[in-house]
Amino acid sequence: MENLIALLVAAPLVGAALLLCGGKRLDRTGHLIGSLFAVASFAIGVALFADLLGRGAEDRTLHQYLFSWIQVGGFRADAAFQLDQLSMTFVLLITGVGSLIHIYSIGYMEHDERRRRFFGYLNLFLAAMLLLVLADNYLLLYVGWEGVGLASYLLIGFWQHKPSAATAAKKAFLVNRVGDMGLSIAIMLMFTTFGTFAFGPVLAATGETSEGKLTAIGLMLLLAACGKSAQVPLQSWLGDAMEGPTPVSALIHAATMVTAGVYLITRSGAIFNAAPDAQVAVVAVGAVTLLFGAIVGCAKDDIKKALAGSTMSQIGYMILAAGLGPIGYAFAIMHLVTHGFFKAGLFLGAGSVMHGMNDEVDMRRYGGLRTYMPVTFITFGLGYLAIIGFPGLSGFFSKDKIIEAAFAKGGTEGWILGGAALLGAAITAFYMTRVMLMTFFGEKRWDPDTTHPHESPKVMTIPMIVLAVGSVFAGGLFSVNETFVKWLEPVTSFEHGHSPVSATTVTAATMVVLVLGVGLAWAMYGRRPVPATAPRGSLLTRAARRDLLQDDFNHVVLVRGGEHLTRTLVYLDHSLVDGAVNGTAASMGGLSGRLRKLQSGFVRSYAVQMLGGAAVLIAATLLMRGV
Amino acid sequence: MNPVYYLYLAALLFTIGGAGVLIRRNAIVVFMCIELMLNACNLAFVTFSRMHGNLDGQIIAFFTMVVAAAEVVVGLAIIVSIFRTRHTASVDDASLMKL
Amino acid sequence: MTVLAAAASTGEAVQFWLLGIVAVVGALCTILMKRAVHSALSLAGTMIVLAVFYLANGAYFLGVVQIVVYTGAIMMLFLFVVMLVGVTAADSLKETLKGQRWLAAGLGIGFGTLLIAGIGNASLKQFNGLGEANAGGNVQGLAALIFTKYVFAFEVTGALLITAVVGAMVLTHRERTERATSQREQAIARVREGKQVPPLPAPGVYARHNAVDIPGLLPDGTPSELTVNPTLRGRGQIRDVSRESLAELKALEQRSEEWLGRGEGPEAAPPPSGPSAPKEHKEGAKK
Amino acid sequence: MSFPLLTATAAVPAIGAIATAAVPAAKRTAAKWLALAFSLVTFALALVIAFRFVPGAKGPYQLTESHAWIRDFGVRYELGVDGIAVALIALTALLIPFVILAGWHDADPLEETAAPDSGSAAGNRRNSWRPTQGFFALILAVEAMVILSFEATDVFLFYIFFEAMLIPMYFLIGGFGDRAHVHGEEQAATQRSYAAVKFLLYNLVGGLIMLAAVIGLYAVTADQLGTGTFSLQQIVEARAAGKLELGTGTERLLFLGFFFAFAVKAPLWPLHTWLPNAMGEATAPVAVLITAVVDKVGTFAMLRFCLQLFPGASRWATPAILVLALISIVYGALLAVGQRDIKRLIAYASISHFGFIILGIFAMTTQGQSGATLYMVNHGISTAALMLVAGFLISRRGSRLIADYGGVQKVAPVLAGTFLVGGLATLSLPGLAPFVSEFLVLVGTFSRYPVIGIIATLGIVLAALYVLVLYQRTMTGPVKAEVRSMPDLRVRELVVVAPLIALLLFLGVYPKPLTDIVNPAVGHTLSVVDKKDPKPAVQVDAVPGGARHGHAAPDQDVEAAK
Repeated sequence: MENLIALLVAAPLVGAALLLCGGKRLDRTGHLIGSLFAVASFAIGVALFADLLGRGAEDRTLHQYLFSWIQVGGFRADAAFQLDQLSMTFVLLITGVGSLIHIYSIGYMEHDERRRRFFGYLNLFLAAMLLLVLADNYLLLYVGWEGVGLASYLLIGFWQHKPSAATAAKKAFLVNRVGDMGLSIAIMLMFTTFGTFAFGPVLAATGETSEGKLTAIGLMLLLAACGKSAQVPLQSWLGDAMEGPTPVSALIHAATMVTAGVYLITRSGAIFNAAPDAQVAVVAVGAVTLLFGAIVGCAKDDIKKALAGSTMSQIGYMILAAGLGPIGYAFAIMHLVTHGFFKAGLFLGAGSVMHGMNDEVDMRRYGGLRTYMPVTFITFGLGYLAIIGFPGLSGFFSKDKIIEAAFAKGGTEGWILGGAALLGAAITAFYMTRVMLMTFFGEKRWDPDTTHPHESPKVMTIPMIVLAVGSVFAGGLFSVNETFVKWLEPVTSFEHGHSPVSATTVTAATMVVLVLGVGLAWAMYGRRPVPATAPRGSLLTRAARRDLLQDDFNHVVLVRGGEHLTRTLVYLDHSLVDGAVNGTAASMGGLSGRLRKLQSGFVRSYAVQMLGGAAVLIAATLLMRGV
Repeated sequence: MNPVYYLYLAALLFTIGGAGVLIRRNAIVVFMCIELMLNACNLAFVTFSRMHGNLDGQIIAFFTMVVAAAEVVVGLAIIVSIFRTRHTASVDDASLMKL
Repeated sequence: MTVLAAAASTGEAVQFWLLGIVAVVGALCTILMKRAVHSALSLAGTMIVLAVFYLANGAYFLGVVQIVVYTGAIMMLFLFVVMLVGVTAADSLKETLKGQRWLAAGLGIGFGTLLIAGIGNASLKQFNGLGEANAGGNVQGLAALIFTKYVFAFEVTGALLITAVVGAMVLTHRERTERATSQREQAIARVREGKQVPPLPAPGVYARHNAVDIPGLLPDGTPSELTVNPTLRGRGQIRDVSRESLAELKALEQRSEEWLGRGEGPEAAPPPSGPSAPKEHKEGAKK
Repeated sequence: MSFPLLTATAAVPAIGAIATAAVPAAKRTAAKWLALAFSLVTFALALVIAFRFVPGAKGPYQLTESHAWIRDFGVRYELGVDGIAVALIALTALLIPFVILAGWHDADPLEETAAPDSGSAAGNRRNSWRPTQGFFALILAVEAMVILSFEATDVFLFYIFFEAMLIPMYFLIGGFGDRAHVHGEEQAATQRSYAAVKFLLYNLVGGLIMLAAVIGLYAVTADQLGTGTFSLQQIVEARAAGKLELGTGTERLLFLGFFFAFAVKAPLWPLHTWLPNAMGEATAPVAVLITAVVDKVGTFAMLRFCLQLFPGASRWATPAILVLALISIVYGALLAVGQRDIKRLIAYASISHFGFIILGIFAMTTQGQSGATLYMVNHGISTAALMLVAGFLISRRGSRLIADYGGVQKVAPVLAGTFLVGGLATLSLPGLAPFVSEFLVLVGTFSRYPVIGIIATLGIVLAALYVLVLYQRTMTGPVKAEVRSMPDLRVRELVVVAPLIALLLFLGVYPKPLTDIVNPAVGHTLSVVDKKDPKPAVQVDAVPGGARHGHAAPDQDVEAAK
């Protein structure tokens, strides 16, 4: 059974190879091939899942050794896979949601002449992402890690003729690279500390080394996670990443890739457990980001960017949970999965809306669409309810648990984190309600002559429906007598947090803030009409519209500074380093030019020189003989 | 008196000849100065052969004379042909030897 | 003979000091005389003195060769060339190259002092004269050496001399590329060019002179270059007498005027040949 | 004695050079095919070497040949290869055919670029100023000399080829420019000759200093061993046996003499400024020749000669060299970001990469040096891919300025794709070959000098920056009017690029063949320098679970760790 693991990765890889090298002859069938391979790998995933369920909880860890990849001295990296409950969860999420989005894209990208390429990239992404979650050592994980980065680069910049898209893609890749730096340094640290960087030995040996080293490793891993999962301070790329086609945003920048950071931290749980300081950093990042993202989400009028903000904040929740240690890992993953469902659904919904509104993204140009695209409305609505944590829907379960766990951290820290989480929930409710209202309710703010809103074709709606179903029931399913937690426990050693406040209180509080948020949003956007052009807004609003000025900071400090630095360096290289050399050359030339004058051509001046030479020789000989 | 004085005389003549080569522009005179220098050398050789009490020095002087004769013949021929073409015997006018 | 002795005798010393001075003076004259001829002559003098010194140093053969070959042959060759190039083509001793003379003087003096210093502190104490070397006769000794030890060099010098001779011939011999033009042709050419058809005018004025270096005068009394040999012209050796001849002409007219007693008249300035005719005629009348 | 394989491998291209040069002017195309054939034969021979070579066999060198040459000075014609040399010879022999193919039309007379391959004698006579035959002959000559300098185990012999290489390179750089003239032919010509002369002077100065050191080495050996020798192996053994004892001062001086030459050749900051000019002015294939083949001799020689002849001095100089390498990495990358000329950008990128190579060599760890060797190979391939595609691009538009391009991706997707892959290889994306080597170098450095390792990782980010900026400015965005009619890659060009990319992928996924060859050699070098890998803080007993089943710890890394 282990041998299927490789196939899991291979299938989409083959698809990508076919589609990208296949050439024009595959233009007509490319999308089908791509979807086929995605579904195939999903099927394999299901088969493996069944196999795992068949086994006892303890031996649910499969290994597949392919070949020795790099082997130099003590440095040994294998191409080997490890499939355990954690990976399995991701595999199902990735391939499942991935397949759905492939199918959705068939319709969404119908009119794009480069559709084949698009599916090729999607397959490439699937392969890389699966490699990421299936790797059995950090270096192989790193391969997948950068692979998904590449795929996201290609997909964000898919419409390359738009400079904005190209720039966004470049930005995403660069910011990710900063994160990757962290990951590679972490790997090096592991190598120097443990002499290996395979999950098994490293995580087993955390006890034997100093906490300082572990903290360093942890922080580096956190840096990596920040890059990939768009956490503060490396979050700036996610908003721009919305330049990509909507299915991409749904798959990569909502459901799967951006959650890789959570996977990394959860996977390295043993390290973090042994390094409390690193954990503090993690939860801090998580808490800050969940508020940051939420605030940004409130201010955006571009529907996708609003959703991007929300993604950021939801991942903030997960990171927060992951930072809490064993009491949080399971819930982090759980929220990750549920979020995968409803956020993907929301994005697909947004995509469907744009599809019907000829690619208008400004929510202020929407309004009253519920009658025009009912399916989209319903699925989107369900996703909305799920994300704000409406009781009974999946978001409710996962997020609620996280908030609980945050309180359970204990002490003032617990209170702060819990408070932040609660606040986040409130804001979430607010901005999601805002999105909902501005899009589907209220009066039409679009020009009926030019735009004719219509429901999307089946091939697009069906995936949305599936995801909606998932976002409704997944949470419940998982939390029925803690199925999910038990399932993950062998990997992420679960322990119950002892919250100072009882679970019911937390739930009640969540409900309260939920109602508050919704109510406020309704008061602002439901009762009175929404202006078609954005009002100037408060200082905070304006800051939030600009991603809380983080981009401006980057621009001024990094971009400008970098430009000046390079320009000066180029100048110096020419004038100083090169100038020195050329200077010597020039002086030589001048000297020879002067010497040249001795060649007057007059025999007698030559004769003088000869006589002088002779005199010198005689003098020399005399001196030699010690006169 | 000590035959070394012949050497001093030779040195003196040699120097005078050299100076002449340097300051005269007329090629013929320059040649004469060269001859003067050669003769100075010969004198030195002869004196040396007397010092060492063997004839090798004189032999050298003899060869020097032969070579000098040959040199003069060719040199003067050159001067003549130069004079024919350029109507001058000044060495400064033959200054094409520069870059 | 004294020169065979290791150390030289007083007689030789006297001879050295006298002739040495002569030699140095000759050398100086060689480089300082304006005219090449004078240089050549003074150089010859120096060489003869050197010949004497060779003899004094026991190099009899060389002494003779010095006189015969150098003073006799080479210097004569020099003189020939000087003649060819022009005896009087005196080159001014004015220096053209900047600082050349000072450099030359400085270097010369420095060089000389160095040489003399070198000789001075060379340990040249012991002298074994040519006594035994010249025992079998100087020439025989030389011959023995030349034809045994230095025979190869000797052969080479032979080759060198041959080469030199050939070279000299090649250098000086002028190849005639076209047939020499006959007088007739030259005459025709002259006529065709239309310049100076008759022979060149003769030098001399009024037959007072017949020296070749005095140009004839044109009717207006200016000298005509054409009448003098181009070589003299080239050497600038033309004696120009036109001025005094003109003065004489004036005086002559004066006299004829007063002799005729007519101070003025329309024909106050008759052609030069004019007054002479009546004089003849008058003298003729006296008889 | 057996068949002199090494000599043959070098002789074939040499003969090829002569043969190609001898082809009559009219038969231009024939000359091209001839050169290609010879280069392919060379490649075949290199493969034979690679297979005849037994990794981890006794003795540092294999396939050795040794004949007395200049007895009076103990100069011997000594050839021999270790794993490193084998890898680099293979690289050279592999790249040359592609270089020839890529430069197929670079040396055609200008008129005939319209109708290529029509070798009309008239056309040739009219512009005999860039004879095609010469171009390919020179390339083959360079190949021969490079291969010989990889094979030579006699210091003097090596020096000869190390220097002789300059002559053909000089003519290749000065004689054949790409047709992207910003300011017309004359200025291009002047810039070319400037670049060529600069290349020559830099390398000559380096070489002369090295010559002095070589002679010094001979003097020392003659003084102490009685008979002077240039033989690397003899000297190393003599030192090991304690018969040869260079004084500290002498050893350092000699080391500096050698290192300077190699540092110029493999441009190390601040001796790098010749490279951008040379690569910028030369045609793309020649640029590949410079950076992918010729410069490797420098880094290779550091490994083979600097370290093995002067271990003590190497250890002494390590800190300074590491710092210089670090500067090269960051500095080169930053300048690459600042360039406006595609080829110069790639040149500065190469400077940054050479920084990595030197870093790995002087980190004195197994990972570092194996990584550096792999890096030489991988960098050769990746830069070749990138530079050649860039060359195709430039030849289409007739300009080297990045600003003149835009939206090429839309017009020529295949070209853009290959360019992107080359770029990704340059920024060492995992899954492509350069990643393996770069990571090894970083780990190797980090395990001994953590701070330097961390700063070096900055290079990763900067690399991404300049590559992506280049790609974005040239390939994406709205289509510029001048590139609208740009044709996509032709078959010949595809034949050039595709194998390189395939190789990049293969070596990225399965570098084992390379590492197996290289590791023992590196082990030997380290044992000469006598440095051991730092042991990890925690000794993790052999790995639990099935993760490792299927391979025992090979003995080679035990010996490498010695």
